Amino acid sequence: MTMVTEKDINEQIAWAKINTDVLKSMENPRPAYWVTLAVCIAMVACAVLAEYIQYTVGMGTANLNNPHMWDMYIAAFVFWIGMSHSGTLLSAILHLIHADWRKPIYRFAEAMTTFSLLTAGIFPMIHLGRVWNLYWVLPYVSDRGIWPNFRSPLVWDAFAITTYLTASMLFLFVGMIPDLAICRDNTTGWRKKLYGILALGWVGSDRQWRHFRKIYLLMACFLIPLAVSVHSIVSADFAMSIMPGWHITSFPPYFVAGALYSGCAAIITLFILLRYFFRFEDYMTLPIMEKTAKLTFAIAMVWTYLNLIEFASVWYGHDVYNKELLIAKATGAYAWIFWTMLFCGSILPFALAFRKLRRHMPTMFVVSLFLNLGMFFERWMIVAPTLSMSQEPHQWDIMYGSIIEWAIVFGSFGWFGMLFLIFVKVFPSVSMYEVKEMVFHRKLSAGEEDLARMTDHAKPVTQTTGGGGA
Amino acid sequence: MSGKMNRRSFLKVMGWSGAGVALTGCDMPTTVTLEEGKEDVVSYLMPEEYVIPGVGVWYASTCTQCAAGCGIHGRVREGRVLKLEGNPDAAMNNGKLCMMGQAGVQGHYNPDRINTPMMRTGGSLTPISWDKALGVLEEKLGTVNGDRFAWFTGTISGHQSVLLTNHLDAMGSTNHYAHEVVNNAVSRAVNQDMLGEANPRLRLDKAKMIVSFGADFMGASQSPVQYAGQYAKFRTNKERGLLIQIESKMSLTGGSADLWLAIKPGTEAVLALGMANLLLNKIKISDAGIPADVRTLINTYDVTKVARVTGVAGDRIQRVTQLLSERAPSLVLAGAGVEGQAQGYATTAAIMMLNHILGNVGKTIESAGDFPFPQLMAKQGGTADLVAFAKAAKAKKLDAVIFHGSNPVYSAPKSLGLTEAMANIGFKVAISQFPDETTMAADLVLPVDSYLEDWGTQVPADQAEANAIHVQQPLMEKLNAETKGLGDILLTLLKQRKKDDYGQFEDYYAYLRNAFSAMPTSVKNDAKSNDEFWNTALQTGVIKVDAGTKTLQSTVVSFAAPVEDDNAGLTLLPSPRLGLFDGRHANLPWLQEAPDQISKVVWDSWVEMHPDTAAKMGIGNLDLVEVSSAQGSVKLRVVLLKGMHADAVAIPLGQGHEAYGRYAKGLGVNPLQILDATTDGKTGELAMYSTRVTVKRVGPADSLSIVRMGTGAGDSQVGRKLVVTVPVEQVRRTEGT
Amino acid sequence: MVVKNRLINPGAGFARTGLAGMVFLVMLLMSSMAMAVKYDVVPPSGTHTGEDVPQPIEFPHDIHVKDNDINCMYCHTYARRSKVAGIPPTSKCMGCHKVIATDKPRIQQLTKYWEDKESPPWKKVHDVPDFVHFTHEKHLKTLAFDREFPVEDVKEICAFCHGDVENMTVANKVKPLNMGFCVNCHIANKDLGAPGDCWKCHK
Amino acid sequence: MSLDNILNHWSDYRKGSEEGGHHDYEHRWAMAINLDLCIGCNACSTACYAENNLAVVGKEKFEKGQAMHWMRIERYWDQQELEHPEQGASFLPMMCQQCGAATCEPVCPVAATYHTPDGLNAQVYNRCIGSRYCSNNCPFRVRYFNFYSYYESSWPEPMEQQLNPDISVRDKGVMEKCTFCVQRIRTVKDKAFMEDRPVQDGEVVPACAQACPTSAIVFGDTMDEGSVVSKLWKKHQVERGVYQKTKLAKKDADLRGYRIFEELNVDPSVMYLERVREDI
Repeated sequence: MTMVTEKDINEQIAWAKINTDVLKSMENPRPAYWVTLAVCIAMVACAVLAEYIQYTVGMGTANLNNPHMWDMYIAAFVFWIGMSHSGTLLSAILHLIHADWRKPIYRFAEAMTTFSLLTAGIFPMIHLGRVWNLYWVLPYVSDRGIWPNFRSPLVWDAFAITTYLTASMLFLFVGMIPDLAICRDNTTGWRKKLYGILALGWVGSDRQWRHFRKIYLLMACFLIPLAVSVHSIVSADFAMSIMPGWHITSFPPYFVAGALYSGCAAIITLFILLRYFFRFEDYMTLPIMEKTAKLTFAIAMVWTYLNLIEFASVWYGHDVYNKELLIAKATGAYAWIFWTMLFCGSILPFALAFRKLRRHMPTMFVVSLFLNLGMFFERWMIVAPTLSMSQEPHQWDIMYGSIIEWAIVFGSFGWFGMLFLIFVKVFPSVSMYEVKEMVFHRKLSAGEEDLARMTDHAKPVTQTTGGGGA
Repeated sequence: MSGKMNRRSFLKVMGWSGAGVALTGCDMPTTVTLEEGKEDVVSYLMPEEYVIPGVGVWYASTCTQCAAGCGIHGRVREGRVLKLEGNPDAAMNNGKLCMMGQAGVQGHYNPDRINTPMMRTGGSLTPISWDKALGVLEEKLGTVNGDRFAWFTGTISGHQSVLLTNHLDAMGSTNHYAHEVVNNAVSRAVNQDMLGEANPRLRLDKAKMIVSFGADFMGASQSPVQYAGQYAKFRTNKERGLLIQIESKMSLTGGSADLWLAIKPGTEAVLALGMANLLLNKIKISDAGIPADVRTLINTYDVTKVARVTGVAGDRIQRVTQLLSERAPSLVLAGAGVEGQAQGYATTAAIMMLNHILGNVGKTIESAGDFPFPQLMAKQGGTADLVAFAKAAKAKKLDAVIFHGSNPVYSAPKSLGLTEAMANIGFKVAISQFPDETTMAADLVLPVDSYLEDWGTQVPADQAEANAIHVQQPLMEKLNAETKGLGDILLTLLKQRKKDDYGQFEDYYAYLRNAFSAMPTSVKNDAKSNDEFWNTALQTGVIKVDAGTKTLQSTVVSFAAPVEDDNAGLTLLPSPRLGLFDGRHANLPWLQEAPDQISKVVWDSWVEMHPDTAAKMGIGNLDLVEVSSAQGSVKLRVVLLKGMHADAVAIPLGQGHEAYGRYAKGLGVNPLQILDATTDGKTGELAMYSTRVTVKRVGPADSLSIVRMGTGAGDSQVGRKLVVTVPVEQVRRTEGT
Repeated sequence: MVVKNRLINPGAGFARTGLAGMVFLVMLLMSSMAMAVKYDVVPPSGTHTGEDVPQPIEFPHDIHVKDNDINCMYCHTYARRSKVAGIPPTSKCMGCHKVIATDKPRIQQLTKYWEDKESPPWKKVHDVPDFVHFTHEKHLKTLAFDREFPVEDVKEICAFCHGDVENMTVANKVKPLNMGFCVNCHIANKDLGAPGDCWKCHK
Repeated sequence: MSLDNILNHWSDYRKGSEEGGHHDYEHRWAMAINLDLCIGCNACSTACYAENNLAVVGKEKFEKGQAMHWMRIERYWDQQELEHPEQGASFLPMMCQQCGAATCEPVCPVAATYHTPDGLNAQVYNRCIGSRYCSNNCPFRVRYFNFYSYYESSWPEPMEQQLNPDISVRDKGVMEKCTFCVQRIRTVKDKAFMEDRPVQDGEVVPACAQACPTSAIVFGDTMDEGSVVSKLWKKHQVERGVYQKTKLAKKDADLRGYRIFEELNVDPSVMYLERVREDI
């Protein structure tokens, strides 16, 4: 297939303009930004109310019951943990394999990682019967001489998630330091102070850059196994049990693939949103979108393949309960969810195979939402049907959540959205120094070595407002 | 009387509250931090030596949750009764106790108990003092004409029964109505006529085979625990007993049958006659003792005809009859579904005749002997008394009635017109523990002690091999000082009439002590003194009584031929259930929450139908339907069960209370309300199982409206090895016969 | 071999802290040897400053125990037979105080309760949460009777958890009686059969 | 479950897990339930409510599946193809099976459920944080969660006076389950300890076994060779421990004893005896 190679980014873009554009994003986004933020905050308010009721009255308000001790909260937990993987994928994995098209979009992907982890971390608390004793899962020295049960995957979860959260927050922060310095240099008042503190005295000296590169690379190397292990451990919550539909060997890779998948889908969604909110058309370009979409498509196929493996191993295996459950999933009360999940997860991504659709933002937006819906259903299909139809038929039941449960799960999207939107407004959501680097490298490889012009940014951009007619 | 002082002194204190259960175990962090000096510890004043705080002590008493009168042990700690268990010294229940007995503590601690006397003033019941209540009682009963006064009770026995009879005598009245919804009155009449004893001793444990025509002997029967114990022996005998249950609605007992046969309701007599025909004419068993008219009647019922009428397959009938002839001794039983037919007496007689033919009398049906204290024996209730009472009330023949232990306003069918007729009774007194329907209709309400606070004796009607008087003693101090024991109230009433005879007894306790002392030495065994006899009786809870031995003589009585009824309608079976029983336990949350044994419904009423019948009427599972009889209709949900005959619908008893406290009120419907007032001609008992109804679908299924336990997988084991059924031959091989 | 107390680490007891320093170790050994003559029990450690609990009658433990040398179990008679030690029944008080010290105001107070057939509303001082099922009788058996500890000195055993009641009037809580207090003593006295099973105390 | 403990006894743990437990047991309490005698009457279940302070949840919560019946009687209809269930109903008393290799134990994050030296599956209410993982991993689904606080609603005054002080009342957020009436076991063991003697067979009787009108439930210690329950297990060739080929192949496959979900290798402590029916 012959195709005109389109440029990922216009390498003629001036470094100064990069600064101006990105800094401008922190000032005046389109009104849609404020609307979205307001919606998100409203959702969080509803969820807080619902959680208050659940906390005071009891977990029963979520319609949890004897077979369904876990339900949507755990599905949402897995979903958000999964979501967090894309940031690591984009920033760390692609960084290591030198895929430099990641540069304009990795910052918000990393932010997504952090905030989806912060969202995920709330769910174990929401769903705990006695949340005020949550700290008992952590090993701390106590007079009583009792420790958590190190055999429990939930304890592993606690370790894995806190570690991953710390690491990804650090990674995000470290990667932002040069940009924070730019912000510091271009703001006034309390913002200048804030960025000044966060920039840790960055002046861009050679020595600083040298250390920066090293630490960034090291952290990227550290983060990748961590990310893979986190979702493997989350999958162990299920795989370590003896329940049909949970006790499946292929769960760790399946979960990791699912995680990357939903993460990529979410990146597409946020890509489009940010591009619109902040008028980032110059940076979040169509070719980059195309590359992201292709990546997503590839992961979708991996996920589909792992699904098929799971089905086949259940089908040809000896576990009658497992097989019975698989059939029940496909034909029983949850069949519509099962098939929606397969459609959204395995059929719909073929839309990403078409160049025309890949380049059509509204389509991509809708498709990415459906991909994520499919992935949410996938998590729910892992958690609930197993409990509905486990070994003991007397306790079989059909589960549909309560309004409280729905409110809290929807609220988690609001919570994530709120944190994310505030972040992209307060911090540069496009990595200025990396984009500059990208432009420079592109130019370099294109043979345009007009370094003099490239580096012409003697005058710092002090005026960050104006432009765009907003 | 120092013994009494000591005996009671331990009850005076409520004990060690610090060891009680005040706080919940696990809770918000704030309540775990303890502060010194916030909790009271109450010390004993003068405890008995065996009373140790923190250690439970078991006391013997007697259960009154149903008329069976099982012996119980109550665990008492820090002055509170916590748990009831069967009394191993009571031969009839042998240390076991059914769910209703277990839930007795909830009646005792019920939050809806009446705690003060009340009198109707200006249309509503208002609290008054005991002095005033007793004054009113004395005044009203003093003016009433003897034959216009009546007692209305449930089954009553022991010394309370003696006092009650004496009170009636003192009033110059003979009107004692004893009413029980779950009764065996028809069987008693048949037994009296055929065997000369109303309550012969059934020996299920000696039978090799039982054919039960709707007798739910392990469920809502006269003595469920006793018969369940016998059933266990019947099953574990060297030759495992064979249980065949023939009924129109699967009962709890039917659930355990080796063969459960559905029979068209009202045709049991035909089947019994057909089986007799086979036994006499085909298997050639001697027809000695069978009157000629019955013999002729039997000959008209050949298998083909019987199979057509009853809906039971001919080969099944032949096989069952064959087995009956082979496995002697056997036992044939008739249950409520048989007794409660319009021809109840005839049907029951036809069934009991099979025992005669098979020679079971004297083997599995034994004489209960002559109980040496006839005055203490149970006055067993039935529905004939309810009918008679309603008639008398309608005819304005009653001016004053005292109600106790029965709830006629709830359990009388509307067709009897009792609710309206109650207005004809000038003065209605309810001696009652709970605000049930009858109590709420009374003019004077006297709060009575629970059976765990009261003294008394019970003489079970269905005695085990060892006859006994069961002793009831308070297991704890009264929860509320304002309640009085039944015996005390009776004694007060008697004192009002016959001061000279009863003035010597300070209270019912003193009366009982006196009565025990007056008992013949034969029952006192080796007791050296009256005190020792008393203490032993309290400790064991039973007084063993030798009733002697007697041999039963069996005669077959003539009975009317079954009416050929080709009416194709549905018959309503108001089936009692072990649990709520006849509705008296609807206020005990444990029993409301315990699923019905067969349909697994909780907290509700429902109508059971066979799926085929329902399908013909376009009714699906859990649909809302209207069940209508000539007397009215009720709306409730359908539960489809295959353990039903196609021509029968069953509505379990127990719900549909309009009063009776927070747990009972407003739940479900009361099928008794829509029954016809048909009675059995011979005994006058209500024919409760003969009402024809129509069923109409009025609303769709709604999962929220009826709650059943564990129906997710459609009541199927889905291929799991959960309950495995094996043929008896295999067990004979591995475990020996 | 039956290994009890699997759930509690046998090494974390009192003795191991002695390894911290030679002097301390020697002191510890000496003190524990001194105790070993009499005890071979490691008493629990920990202190607590209890609030003053006003009682309906200001009962003087010191007069009874120290001055008159009355055994704890004489009044708290249920301790060796039940999980609770129990407040003595009023009849027991009156057994002596019908004749002894009848002129004292506190005794007159008591007599009034007795005559009214009421029990004084004593306040609980030593309390554990209701999900903790402590048993006095087993502790007494293990710590005193089984080791043929002189019964007249049983107050020294009681003092493990109740402190120096001998010198108090109204009893005060002077030991923390929290889980750490219990657990550490159980660990230290593992050889005496102190169980490490959660379900011994919580159920 | 301290770290030291794990490190010191690691090899024991590993070895123990293979055998289905990690204790040198003092007792191994077990049951044998004769399904041929079970008539499904609910006496055991109600006795359990009375003994163990079980909350009554009411109709709505029961409908939601939040009932607290530790001992539930499952009723199955076999022969579903027939017009009538001619062999009656199949009743199955189901309670915590006190598995030797319990799946609930390893998953509890705070070790609130663990194996006692009595061979029991302990549930320490005050340690439980309510993650509900144990219930999810229980193939018998016999763990019940306090979805609400039932103290006020279930025991209105004066009903709270009936509560058994020997066992904690659970508040919301805590998992609970059948304990084989541990308070009764403890009382008997304490008594035996005070009298310096071993526990006798038949001394410990849980509320359900005590109540059962047909004596279908037998309870005892399988480590006591002379106990009735030991003899029954032996007679029916049901052995402790997890699945091994030799164990599954009973000498006489027609013997009635079996354990539910034997193939899951959880080593339940409850042996059921098959229901018997005579074909007519």
